Amino acid sequence: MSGPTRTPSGEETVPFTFDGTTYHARPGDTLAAALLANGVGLVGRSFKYHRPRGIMTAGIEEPNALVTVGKGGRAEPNTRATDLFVYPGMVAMSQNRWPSLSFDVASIFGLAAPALGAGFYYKTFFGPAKHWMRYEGFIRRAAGLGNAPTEPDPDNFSQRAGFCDVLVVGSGPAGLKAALEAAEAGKRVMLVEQDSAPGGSLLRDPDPAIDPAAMVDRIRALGGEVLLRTTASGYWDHNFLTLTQRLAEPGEVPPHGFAQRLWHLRAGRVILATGLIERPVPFANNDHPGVMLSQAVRSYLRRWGVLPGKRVVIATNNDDAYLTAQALVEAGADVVALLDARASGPAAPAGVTVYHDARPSSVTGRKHALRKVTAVIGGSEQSFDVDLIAVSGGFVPVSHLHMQAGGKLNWSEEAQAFVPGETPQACETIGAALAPPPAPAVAPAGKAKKSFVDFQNDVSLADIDLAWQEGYRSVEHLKRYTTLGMATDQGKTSNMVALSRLAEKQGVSVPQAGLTTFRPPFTPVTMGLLAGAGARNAGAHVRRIPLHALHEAHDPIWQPLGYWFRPRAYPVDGETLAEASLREARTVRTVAGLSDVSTLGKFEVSGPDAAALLELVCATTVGKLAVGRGRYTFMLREDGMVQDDGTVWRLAEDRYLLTSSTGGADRMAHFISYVRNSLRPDLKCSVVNVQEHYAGIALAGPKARGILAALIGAEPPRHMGYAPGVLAGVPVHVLAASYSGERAFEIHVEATHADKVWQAIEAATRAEGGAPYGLEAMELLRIEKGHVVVGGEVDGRSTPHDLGLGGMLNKVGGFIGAAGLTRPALSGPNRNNLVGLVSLDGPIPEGGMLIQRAGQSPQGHVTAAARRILEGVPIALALLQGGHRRHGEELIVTSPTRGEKARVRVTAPHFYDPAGERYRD
Amino acid sequence: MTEATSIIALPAAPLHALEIWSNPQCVATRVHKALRFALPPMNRSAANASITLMRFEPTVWLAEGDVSVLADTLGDDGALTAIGGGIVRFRIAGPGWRELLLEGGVFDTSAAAFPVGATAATVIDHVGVRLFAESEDACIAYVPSSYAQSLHHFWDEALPLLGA
Amino acid sequence: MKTPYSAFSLLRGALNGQKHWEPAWRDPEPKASYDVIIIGGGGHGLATAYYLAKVHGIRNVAVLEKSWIGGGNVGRNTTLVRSNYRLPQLHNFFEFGLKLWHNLSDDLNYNVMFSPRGAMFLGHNDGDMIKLAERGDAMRCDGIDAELLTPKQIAKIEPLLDLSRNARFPIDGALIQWRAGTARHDAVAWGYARAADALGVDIIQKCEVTGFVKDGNRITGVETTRGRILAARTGICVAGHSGHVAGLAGLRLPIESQTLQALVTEGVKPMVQSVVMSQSLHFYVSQSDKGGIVMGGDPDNWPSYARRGQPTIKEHAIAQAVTVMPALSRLRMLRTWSGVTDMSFDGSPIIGPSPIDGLYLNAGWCYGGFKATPASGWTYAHTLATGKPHELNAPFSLERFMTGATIDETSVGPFPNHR
Amino acid sequence: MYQITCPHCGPRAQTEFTYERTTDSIVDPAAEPQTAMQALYTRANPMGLDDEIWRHTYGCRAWMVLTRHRVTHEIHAVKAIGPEALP
Repeated sequence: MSGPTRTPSGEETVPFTFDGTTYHARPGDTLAAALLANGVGLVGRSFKYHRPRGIMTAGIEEPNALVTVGKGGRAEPNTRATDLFVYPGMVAMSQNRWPSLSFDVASIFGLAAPALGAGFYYKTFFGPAKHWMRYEGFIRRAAGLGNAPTEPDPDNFSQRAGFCDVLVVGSGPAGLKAALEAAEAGKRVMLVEQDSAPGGSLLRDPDPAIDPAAMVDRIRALGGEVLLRTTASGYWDHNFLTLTQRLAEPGEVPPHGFAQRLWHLRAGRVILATGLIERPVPFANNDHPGVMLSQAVRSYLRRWGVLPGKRVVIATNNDDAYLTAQALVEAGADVVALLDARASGPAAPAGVTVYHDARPSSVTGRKHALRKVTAVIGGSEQSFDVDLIAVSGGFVPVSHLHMQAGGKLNWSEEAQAFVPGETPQACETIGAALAPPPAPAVAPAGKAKKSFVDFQNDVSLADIDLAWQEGYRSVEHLKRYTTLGMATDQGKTSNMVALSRLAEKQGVSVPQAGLTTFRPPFTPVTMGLLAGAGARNAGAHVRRIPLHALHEAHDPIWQPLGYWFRPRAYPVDGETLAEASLREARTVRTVAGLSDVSTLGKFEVSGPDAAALLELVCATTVGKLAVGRGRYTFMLREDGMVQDDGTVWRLAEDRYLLTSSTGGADRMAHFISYVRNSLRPDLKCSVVNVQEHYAGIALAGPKARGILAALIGAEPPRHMGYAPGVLAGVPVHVLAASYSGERAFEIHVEATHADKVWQAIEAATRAEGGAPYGLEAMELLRIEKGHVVVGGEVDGRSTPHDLGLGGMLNKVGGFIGAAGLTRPALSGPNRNNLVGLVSLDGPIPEGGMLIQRAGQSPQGHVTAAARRILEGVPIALALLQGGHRRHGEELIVTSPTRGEKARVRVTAPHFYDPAGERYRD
Repeated sequence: MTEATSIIALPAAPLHALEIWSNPQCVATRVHKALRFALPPMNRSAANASITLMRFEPTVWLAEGDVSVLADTLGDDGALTAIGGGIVRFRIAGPGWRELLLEGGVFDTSAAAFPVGATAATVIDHVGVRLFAESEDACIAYVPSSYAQSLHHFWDEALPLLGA
Repeated sequence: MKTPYSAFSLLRGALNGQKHWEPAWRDPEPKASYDVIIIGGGGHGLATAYYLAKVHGIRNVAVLEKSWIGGGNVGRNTTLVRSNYRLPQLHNFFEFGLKLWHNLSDDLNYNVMFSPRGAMFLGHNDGDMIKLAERGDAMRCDGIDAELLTPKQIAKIEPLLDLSRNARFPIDGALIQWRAGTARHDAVAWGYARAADALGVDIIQKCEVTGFVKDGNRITGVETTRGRILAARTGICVAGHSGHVAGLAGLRLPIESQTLQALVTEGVKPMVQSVVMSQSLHFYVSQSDKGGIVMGGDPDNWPSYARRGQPTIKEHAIAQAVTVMPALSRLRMLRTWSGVTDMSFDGSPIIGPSPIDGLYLNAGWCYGGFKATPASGWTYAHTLATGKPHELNAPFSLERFMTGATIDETSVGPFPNHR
Repeated sequence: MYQITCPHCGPRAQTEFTYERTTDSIVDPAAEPQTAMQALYTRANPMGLDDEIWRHTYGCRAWMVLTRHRVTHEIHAVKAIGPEALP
């Protein structure tokens, strides 16, 4: 093809580039239309053999004309030129070719095709796996299509909930009518159309009686929503659909920063007016540029005014292609022949010679342009010189969404097509998809080897035959063995052609041969769109603590902890993390420190039955607590393993405060709610999650008591006591709990006033020589003290006994997990028990394995390692098989991944003040 | 859109969870007498000059305002627990609030499904929020404090999309 | 004797139009009885049959498949093969399998495209890194390869990961198992089927088991849609549907079925070299030889036998993957699929005798069954041949749930949906 | 994504709900250990209807029993559980 194929010219105002050459398009052109108008027929290369490919269709089913569009982080590989509307400055590049589209070195794969049939790779490349990887490297580089961008995506993607009474998919004549009727009946209507203009088949075959634009206006005036460039891509349970809406074209800079929108839509009823896709015709070299679907030819002619060829052969098995002949004749093209596979057909347009019982058997070309069609007419061959062949092998109803909805298909023998039947959901199909035109089965005439079925993946009739020969006979085996239908067009043009061949091989009808499942998405969906706003945060917002800004002023090292960010240490004078945390821990041991513990799980439990609920939830006794007292507690899963720990406080006669770990707070909230609502709905009690209501500040150290006494103007409670107070004019709860091993308090204050309280405590603490401490110092302190931590020693596989907490269990039982604990394996002698380790040489690698001698399987592992805070001796906590009875034993901690080792002695897990004298009065 | 939609964080307010665990009918009668309005049904609100009650849960009402008069009416059948420290209130005002709340959401905010005076607890961009349709022109969102800044940012980014 | 697969034979085919290949497996009628019946023609079932014939010389074996072979989870996974587990019972089992994987193509004379390209767990903070070191140390002490990587080393392998410090989930390092990788999943089923068939195993497709033949507390065969078939020993091997089939024999298992979704993008030129997983997030990504990015996440968190997942679950996994590897943003999700997974109540499989004589169980693989295929087949074949578990599957007994000897790698406890 | 008709809130998106367990796996804290472990560790896991406890976790936080089909995902019935509440 050469020279302008579009008349009149002069309206080409939209500049774009393809492979570096600048062209001009008309507004409303697809890239495919614009390329054809500019005489560009070669657009891409196939996946396997790198065969030259042109434009075969005018829609989303296009297998061949794929380009990369856009620049930088906006570049979208594998974009169909037929589903891409040209915008000013658009940059499109062909793919899968080197060094250029017209001269692609890898097209030599085509020469080796006889050895590279379906599944060839299963039969060769043996030897060690390393060898395969070398071949694989070649295959990987030759495969793939476009390149992924390497820069971050600059755009946002919107995700939005949608609701309607009636969703209509497709704005062809049937869809427009249905949507308008529903809108007129007062329904909440949504009409979606994947194209940039409403009308569907009317864009190709206009009907003067139907004005799509006017109908859209009318629907909108009635309150209906009409979304163009919007594809219903997934149909899920309970009439939930995902729609993808383009707010900008691929690669285009979007107006509001959002490139696309994903609709999460719940529809009362769904009407599918999705129309038909034309079926190609298998013959030798049917993948050549210049082989085009008949309706696509009509689209280019009538919608875009582009004449895709001047000397044309039409090959068909149905009446629809006669309309194409008519359109071509009207446009001044020379329709050299109309090959009708049937014995008879309708009247042909004047001047067009119709051949009946005629099928194309091969085409040939030169320099990627079509030259000749050879056909079998009756019993003899005849050739035609052409630059285009328009083919129609019948029509396939677009039943993808119907199938996704769980719908059944009925077989139409006269149309050789599956037609949507019943669905289990509130969904129906209307319009052309229900009535594909009659189109009889036609036996292919050309050589099977070069008669392509799946164009992009280069699957030919011969590949299907080979799969059959080798026993891959179920349609799923066929698909997987040949890769048929696995390309980016998802088999939209290949599926029925392949099924027909399979049925022919099996000697059965097509429905007996089977059908593969259609699953979402209908057309491929951008990953960034599916990620939505979560693409920047993994779908997990950072949770900020109430005093975030106040800490920020200290420029701390922040620590992500689950979703939370907490200060890890407050370095001064260029300290490292280790130096700062050691200084902070020493300050706590010798003076006092304050720390933010706001993220602790906190639950207020009130009512006459509050204690009864807590005795179910907690594995320790709770009921006997006096008002104003608290105790350490832990909670078990139903299998007997410790799931969390914390403290429980009796604030008043019938009001308790239960704390849990930060990471376990959400889980505990759910667990307590389950126990209360599912097991004991009869209890008179209320459980309220107050985790965020209260900010928590820990004040610890030998001077903590004095500092706090001065701040609240009263004697603070003694160890494990509770008292309300007022600090800096703000009401607070003071809990005398020690995590650090020092005399310590937790001050809980309504989060909105926490800054005043923190500032007062910090000032008073600093005045005494103390300082704030972060999570890392807290970790050093608790390791030395031997307190377990959820996610460390409490690893979901440990019983209370394993952790040395067995003595605290409620002897009466009745708590959640009591039954699970009775199982024999939970009390064996070789369970992993919590122990302490003292180094006999260097630092102990955290996470390292405990062994007696090299080469042995591990007997335990280090859960947390530190140094004695004042003495500097490396210590650790560990879980060790039979550890409770192994105190005094010498072992090796080894970490092969870090090349570290230490000799250690097993001890009790309490290195600091084991009797707890420092926090007692 | 001519009028702009805006998101404003409101000053902290006294908020309590009012839970009734037994004899709900008797408590309802006592509360009605004390407040001179009935406890609102599920996903509705009711108010007088000093207090608004919003029912988000079968046995729990969110009480905004002065709860002193309520404490005595509960007896052994329920309790009040302060929760205001953990919640940031946003007023989303303007003609686009219903549309904005569909962004990242799963809940139908149309006037038919969520009329003025209604309340609903739902999820927006992975965050559990409670909504109160204050008027045709404004909605109050009760957001966990820890997520408030992130969600505010999310809404700000989505504002240009309204009507687009 | 079948024509062996080789490059030479392929080239010969190039001259004769590949006309010399026979069917990869026969399509026999079921016999009245067998020594062993395996219910389920998936990867595990076919591997079991192969090793029964090859290792134990038991060739009078039938594999009964209700549909077409390889259509269950072996054809629906994300093709990952690794042995990098923390707990010794698991890593020893999977390592035995990994060794079989390394020679599987030669052993079966079928290229399963096992590609040991390395599988890495990313760590996003110090806590993650210590857990990764712990996992790696546990593996190394038991002779399994594992290596810690610094962000710089990661950048050389996967330059498209977001390695910036201000990332939402910054990457502090990784634990890589170089001998891990991917394989062509369908080829595994077909390769085992072809090799088992060659040794005399009957692979019977479209044959659904509808009940068991019982003699007291002994199972002596099965009722099928193609008639009664007797056997001295019957092995259930129907991942995803174990609860259902065991239910036909009157057993209640510690299993709930859940849907696990996966997806693949359109093909692009090589961009992901290894297998990337995360310690804190729940996604895994690799690139197929055809260029598609294959990824998955956690199963849908409630029971289902429908091979139909929910979109928001997938979207969440994609959000995690795109956050960590922003270059995925403009690729397009091409295909999605789902499998039904047996979620056991400690996250580990069950392989061994059942409480009913003559009936054996291979179940509960959660979402980790594909990589286990050779080891599962090997040890299950041993169990079916000898009536006793192999030392590697001895810990994975059904009794462990009642005795408390559970093997809880992920510490989730008895409810898989509580993760 | 399912639409679950919450007994308190009406039809809502599944995203707001979490699955907890089947009703036959409720472990009675007062049960004998053997009975408790049977409940905890065995399931019918039917390819059909089962009674499941769900919670409207990100909505009204209430608990309910869904009778749901494990293959079709059809929800046949929803029943509220928990303390007595006002209508």
